[in-house]
Amino acid sequence: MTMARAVASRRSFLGHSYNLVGVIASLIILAWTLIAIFAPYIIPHSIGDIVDDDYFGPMRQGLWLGSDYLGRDMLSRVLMGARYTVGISLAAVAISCFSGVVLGMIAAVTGGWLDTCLSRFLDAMNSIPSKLFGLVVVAAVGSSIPVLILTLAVIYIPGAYRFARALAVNINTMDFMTVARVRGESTIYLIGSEILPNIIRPVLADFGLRFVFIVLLLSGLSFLGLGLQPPLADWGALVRENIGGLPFAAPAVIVPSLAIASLTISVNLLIDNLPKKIRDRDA
Amino acid sequence: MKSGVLNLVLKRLAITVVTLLIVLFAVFFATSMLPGDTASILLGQAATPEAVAGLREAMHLNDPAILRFLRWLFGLLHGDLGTSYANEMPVAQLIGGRFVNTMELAGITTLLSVPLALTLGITAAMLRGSIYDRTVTILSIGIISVPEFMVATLAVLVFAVYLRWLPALSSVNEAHSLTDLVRIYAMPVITLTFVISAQMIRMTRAAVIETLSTPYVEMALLKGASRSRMVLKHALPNALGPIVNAVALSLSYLVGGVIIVETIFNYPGIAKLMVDAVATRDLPLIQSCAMIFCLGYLLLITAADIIAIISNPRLR
Amino acid sequence: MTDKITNWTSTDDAMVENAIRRGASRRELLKMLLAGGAAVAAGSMVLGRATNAVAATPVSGGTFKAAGWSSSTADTLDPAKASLSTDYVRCCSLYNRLTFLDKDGVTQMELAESFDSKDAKTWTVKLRKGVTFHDGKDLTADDVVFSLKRHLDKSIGSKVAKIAAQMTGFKAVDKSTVEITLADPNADLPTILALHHFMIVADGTTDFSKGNGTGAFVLQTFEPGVRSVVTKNKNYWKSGKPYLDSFEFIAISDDSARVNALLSGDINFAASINPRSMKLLDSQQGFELSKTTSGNYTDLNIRLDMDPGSKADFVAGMKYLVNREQIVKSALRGLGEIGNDQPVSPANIFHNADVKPKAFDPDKAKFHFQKAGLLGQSIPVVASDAATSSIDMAVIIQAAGADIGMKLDVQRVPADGYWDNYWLKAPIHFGNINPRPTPDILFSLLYASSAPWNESQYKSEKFDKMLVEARGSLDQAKRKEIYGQMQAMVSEEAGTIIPAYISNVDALSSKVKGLEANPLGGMMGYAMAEYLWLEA
Amino acid sequence: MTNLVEVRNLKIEATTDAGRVVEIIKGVSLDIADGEIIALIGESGSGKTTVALSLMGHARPGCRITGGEINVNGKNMAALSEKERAKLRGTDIAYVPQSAAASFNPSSTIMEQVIEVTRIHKLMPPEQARKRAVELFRALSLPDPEGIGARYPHQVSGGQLQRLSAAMALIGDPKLVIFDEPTTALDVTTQIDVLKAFKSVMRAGGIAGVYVSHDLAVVAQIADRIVVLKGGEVQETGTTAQILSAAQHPYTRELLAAFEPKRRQAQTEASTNQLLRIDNVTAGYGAVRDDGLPLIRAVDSVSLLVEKGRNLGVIGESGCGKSTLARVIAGIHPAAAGDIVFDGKDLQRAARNRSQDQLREMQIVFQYADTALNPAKPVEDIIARPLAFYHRLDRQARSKRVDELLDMVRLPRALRYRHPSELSGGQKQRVNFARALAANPKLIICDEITSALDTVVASAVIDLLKELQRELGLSYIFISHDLSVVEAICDEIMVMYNGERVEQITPDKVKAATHPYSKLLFSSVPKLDPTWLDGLVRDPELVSQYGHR
Repeated sequence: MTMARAVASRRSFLGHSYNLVGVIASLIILAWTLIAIFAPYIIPHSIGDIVDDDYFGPMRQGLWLGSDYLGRDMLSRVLMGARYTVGISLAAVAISCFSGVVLGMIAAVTGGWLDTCLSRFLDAMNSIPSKLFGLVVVAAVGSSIPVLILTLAVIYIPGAYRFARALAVNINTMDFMTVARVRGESTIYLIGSEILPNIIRPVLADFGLRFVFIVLLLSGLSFLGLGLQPPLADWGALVRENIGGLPFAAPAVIVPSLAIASLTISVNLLIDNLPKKIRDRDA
Repeated sequence: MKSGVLNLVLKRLAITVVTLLIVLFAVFFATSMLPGDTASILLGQAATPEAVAGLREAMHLNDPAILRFLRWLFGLLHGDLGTSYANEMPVAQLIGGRFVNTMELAGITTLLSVPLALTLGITAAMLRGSIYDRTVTILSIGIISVPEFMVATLAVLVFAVYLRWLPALSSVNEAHSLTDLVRIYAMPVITLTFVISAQMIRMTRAAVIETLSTPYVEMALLKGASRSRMVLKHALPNALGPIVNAVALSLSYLVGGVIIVETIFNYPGIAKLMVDAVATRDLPLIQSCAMIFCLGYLLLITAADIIAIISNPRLR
Repeated sequence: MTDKITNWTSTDDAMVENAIRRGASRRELLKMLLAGGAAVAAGSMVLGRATNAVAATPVSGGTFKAAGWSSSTADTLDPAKASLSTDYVRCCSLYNRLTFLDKDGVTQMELAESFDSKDAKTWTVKLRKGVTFHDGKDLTADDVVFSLKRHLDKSIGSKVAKIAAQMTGFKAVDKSTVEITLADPNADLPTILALHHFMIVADGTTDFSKGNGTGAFVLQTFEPGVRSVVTKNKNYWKSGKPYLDSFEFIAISDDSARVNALLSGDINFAASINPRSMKLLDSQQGFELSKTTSGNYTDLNIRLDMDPGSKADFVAGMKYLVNREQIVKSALRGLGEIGNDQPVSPANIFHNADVKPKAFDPDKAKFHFQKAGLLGQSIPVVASDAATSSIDMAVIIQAAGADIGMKLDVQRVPADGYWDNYWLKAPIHFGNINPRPTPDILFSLLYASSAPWNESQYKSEKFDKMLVEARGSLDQAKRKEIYGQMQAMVSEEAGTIIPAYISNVDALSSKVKGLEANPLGGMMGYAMAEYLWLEA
Repeated sequence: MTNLVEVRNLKIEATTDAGRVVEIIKGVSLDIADGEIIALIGESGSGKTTVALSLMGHARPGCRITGGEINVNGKNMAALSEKERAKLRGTDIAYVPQSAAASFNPSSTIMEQVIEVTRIHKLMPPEQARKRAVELFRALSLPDPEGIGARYPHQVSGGQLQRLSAAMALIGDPKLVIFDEPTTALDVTTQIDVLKAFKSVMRAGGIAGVYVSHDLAVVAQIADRIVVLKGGEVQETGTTAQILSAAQHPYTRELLAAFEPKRRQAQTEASTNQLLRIDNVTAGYGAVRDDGLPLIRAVDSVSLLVEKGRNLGVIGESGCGKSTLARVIAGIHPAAAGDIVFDGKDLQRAARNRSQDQLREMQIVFQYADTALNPAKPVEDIIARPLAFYHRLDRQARSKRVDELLDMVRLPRALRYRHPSELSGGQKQRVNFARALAANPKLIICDEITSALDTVVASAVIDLLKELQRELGLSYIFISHDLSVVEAICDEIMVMYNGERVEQITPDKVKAATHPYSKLLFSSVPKLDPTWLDGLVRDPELVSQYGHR
């Protein structure tokens, strides 16, 4: 293999090859994640503090991102917003993907009436519009972080289930599944050791996509007033509460919008540019 | 062959009914969990126990909820959607006009977005890797990543408040001419097109690209077929299944998912009606709206399945 | 705040607020009217050219489009069931009452020609002649008896059933004379009947979807929760009125959508504007704001019979923790006036100006919290969109608490079911009280030991005695003194913190003329459609 | 320019996952005269298909023609623009794909696809094209030449599709047709028909051809000259007779040698112990009828016997039920009726009801190592799993045993860290086999395990199997459609047809088969003799009775 030469736009590392867009996208995601983790230690003001006499104040020294509709420091609110947006969405997507994927794999492996019942039921759940579902739940039990996480998770379980089941059904027809079955392996082994490693990449891509949907749905719920309790606010709620500042292009509304877009676009780009495993190692 | 399709349609219809029942029961239980009932909501701050009891009595809300639900279900068999608790109008009458509005908005959006999305998706797949393809891909990622209320609010500010080209409200009743119609529907339709097209573009592009790598497309290439012939005659008919499925899923959003657009443009559709119904705990109305959303979704999915089957001779 | 609303003073404010938001029905509107006469001073302030234009000559014609803020499928054209501002606006355009209140709060005859009584117990009402319903039927005594009597029928679900209960006998003496008998004497019956719920409908009506009344407009379209269109009643008995050819009333619940619709020219009038939107309205030409301040307030209630309110030091600490200036400035965007923890607003003649609002003093607050032993504990505070601005207020108080180590856990709960489930019930919660015309009503409703809405469970025998004493006295000076003392007691002893009296702002196109204040509420006591005209 | 095709110093590069560029064709040159059929022969990965496709100016995605000339009919395909190439494709040069089933667009009728070339190049009006197609169908001896065009690809059998794809190639009157392993996926009885049809049409039209294959015997029947490729380079070129009789290059010799595998030395001492006996087993698919049997019977009252240390071969064409039989024995597809006795004990019909030891002692190895090995796991995990599962070996013992097993199947120990996708086909099949061995089985059911392998590799695998049997005292049930493979390893051969056992004979008596179907089957296996196909005379009655495809 003496002819080998690297192609400029892709680099390899640890047996995977990366491209520039994917690297930039993952850096943005990493940055927001770090902010989400360390936000309480780096915010200049408490998010409830009213520090500006004006509202929708412009960017200036001390208030780097201006002030919001109550005169609170926007920088602090956006940084803390990352915590809620990223945290809630991540928790919700983790729950929904975990449950959906496990159920999907079980349905595919087991088949029969369990598969039929699960598929029917989750399909029915899927037909309820997500925002209206959120509305009913929040009206019923009030809005809190656990309720939001669970609601968002439940909304996206059917999708994750469908996706994982379709993948798992394909894997299930493979001969190695038959070999494992004839060996006498349990369902847990079949789904955990035989199927999961084969669908993990598309499942992760789906995880990312679903994360984006959840971020958007969370901001949609916030827009409808079903989001977090004040003074906590995720980015969607920040956009919502400051939308009055849009006509003046107030940073209070522009910045959280950009934050949402930067996160969702990065995740999407990362999915499209996931590192590829290099398969042609030299012998 | 024909009886196969017929059988399939019948089977799908049976599944639809079962799914519908599941949803209706789920909605019923969810609604039963809501705090307060129509009587206490209507009385608001003055909801003293005596007042609530009196109104409840007057509104016949004293029967057990499950009984009222079953009664409503039974009425449904006769095509009767029941009577609204909140204002004693027949639910059918309350929903009627709004249903037409929702369908109009959904229909016009479909007419605009589906051809647009399919064209963009297919052309991007044809010119895979080109600047055009990258532009379409980046744009669709961008659009998919922006919350719809941002798109809608910005559109209102720019086109209605500053430029004054379009009305800020979509008052469907004032459409007297085609120009009116275009002006009224322009913004909500564009916003919704933004929301639903991106996913369709991505799915279409992916499906076409996948079929483009099949041996029969290579075979067409080796017959000397042009790029457009390979895509349109060979790849597209076989990618139809996943594409139609993606279209159906996107369109199902237009039935119940447009609450934000309805709110911002004050468009009287059924999503907002259901929100109002939840606010007043108006069970028959909630059930009827939920049924419409569910039916819309199921019909679209079923239609997509049937189209996929008809388009594929192996499944016919 | 803005140029357009600085040219009026607080002395112009009256206690009747124009926004009987969410529905005056809940507030037993009657009680607000009991004082009547002079007690109900001019309630609102109309700004800019709209004020001057009152003198201009009205022009006939045109379509007036207004947007309200409430949208509900429970919208109704049955006056007895009317509960939201949208219902009042619609009913006012379709029906008439026996009496109505003019801009000075004076009771005027509408469908009645006269109200007479010797003992204030039995009343004889003479009806105006030649009045017809939209369907052509003449107005008769039977219609009036029917309209009033139905409030007593439980199955109707009337919002004023309690108030109507004092009317025990109805008799159609002849075609145009009605006799009403009361359980106890009440000289204010004519004012009571000016309440929106006592609109006169045709005898025997069960289906109200036609809106068949005697009013200035005829119903054309009515879609609950969406809109209504009414057109000019050509046979209206008030000559020359209405000026408008048609009037469309739309429900736009989203604040910014309502403002945007006004700015884009889709509507001429947007009721109840969010302070956040005022900056935008300022920047645009051709619009005006109309502001009203009255006794409406959102208060923080600490129940004295429950923890932590049972510790007096906690309540005292909270009163120092509330930064009233900041609440007016930030939460209300300047559209309000600082309150002093008692319900009688400065607009009321009985207001005691000596009861000063507590200054914001975190140190004192901290001292009291420490004394109560609650510093550092997490105290839940329930707020909701149902109580205007309560969430913003809660956030401000919460932030102040955080600075001194007092952890307040703001729980935002849904507006739906708030009054049923949280108000009066949670240990610390927000309430919202609409204006009442006299201290007597406010105190008996909210602070007497037996008060149905005793928000903080304040109990004082002395207070109860004073209340009875003032009610029975005819000596105005003595009443003022007693009410003054009672205000001081409430301010110091009760657990209700009233940081500010809230103003309401409507926005309208400069083309809309004829808008005046009315003590019955905004939009000219919801009856603006009959009086407004559009500049050509 | 005397030759129709002159390829000079052709170089093609491919880009790998890692972005490395590898030269896969390293300067190939070859000539084809008018009307001449040459064969490109070599193992998979030798570049034979790549070279063939380059004659059409086509390189698969990821590949690029980087050097050399490809002169076809006087035009250098390498230098033409894509548009100019498209003009020649279908008219001057046509292509017959390896898998016709995959190369027909499933959503369009056969006729539409056959005459598409005439539409693309506007060669003739559709009506005329249809007539011409029907003529070709007839020339290719397709059944129902008038009606077959109206069908969809899935309604037609594989052998017919292969001939239809030849019609598709021929309709544009090409000067050169490229056959890309067109008969590899077909049964032997069908292969003959297809080969005959191809040969007669090509001969009649005087059309030049390139026949890509790894099967020397097939190539021998149709090609004038043979080009042997390996590693992207031409190893040897010669006339068919030269190559068959006097091959120069060692690789060519290896190919020839692999074609005649050494017979297994017959088991001298006749074993008396029966290992597996099945009696009147019936299994199938579809709804269960009143008598408890399935509607469609894939295996119909089959009985067989396997003795310890001896091998049973099951042979038959695709769809005869031989694979279902394997699955029935393994319990994957529970039988509807009949008994299975293994090692003296009655076996439950379904695998999940059998004991762990019973499962362990009978292992099954599948045809496609690609799907039989979990692509997400490294080789060591795959082989170690039965060790942990059946033998409860600890980590160290497992690791040691994995090395031993790799040694046993003649794989370098370093391969244990690789994933299946990083192995060659033969290596994968050895891992597949090692996993079965890991269980310490008494019986291994081999379901077509050499069918997906090149001749040379397959023969090496067979040798390995024989060796292991000697060392471990195993028994095999060897299921295959390839007589030479079965002959090489089995003590008994059972012929299946249509779900039934038609005959059981020993390998040395193959020539003396009694059942007519066995006769047809055995006589259809191509010989390394260029005259075999032309000289083959088959009983038309037999063909019409059993050659149903």
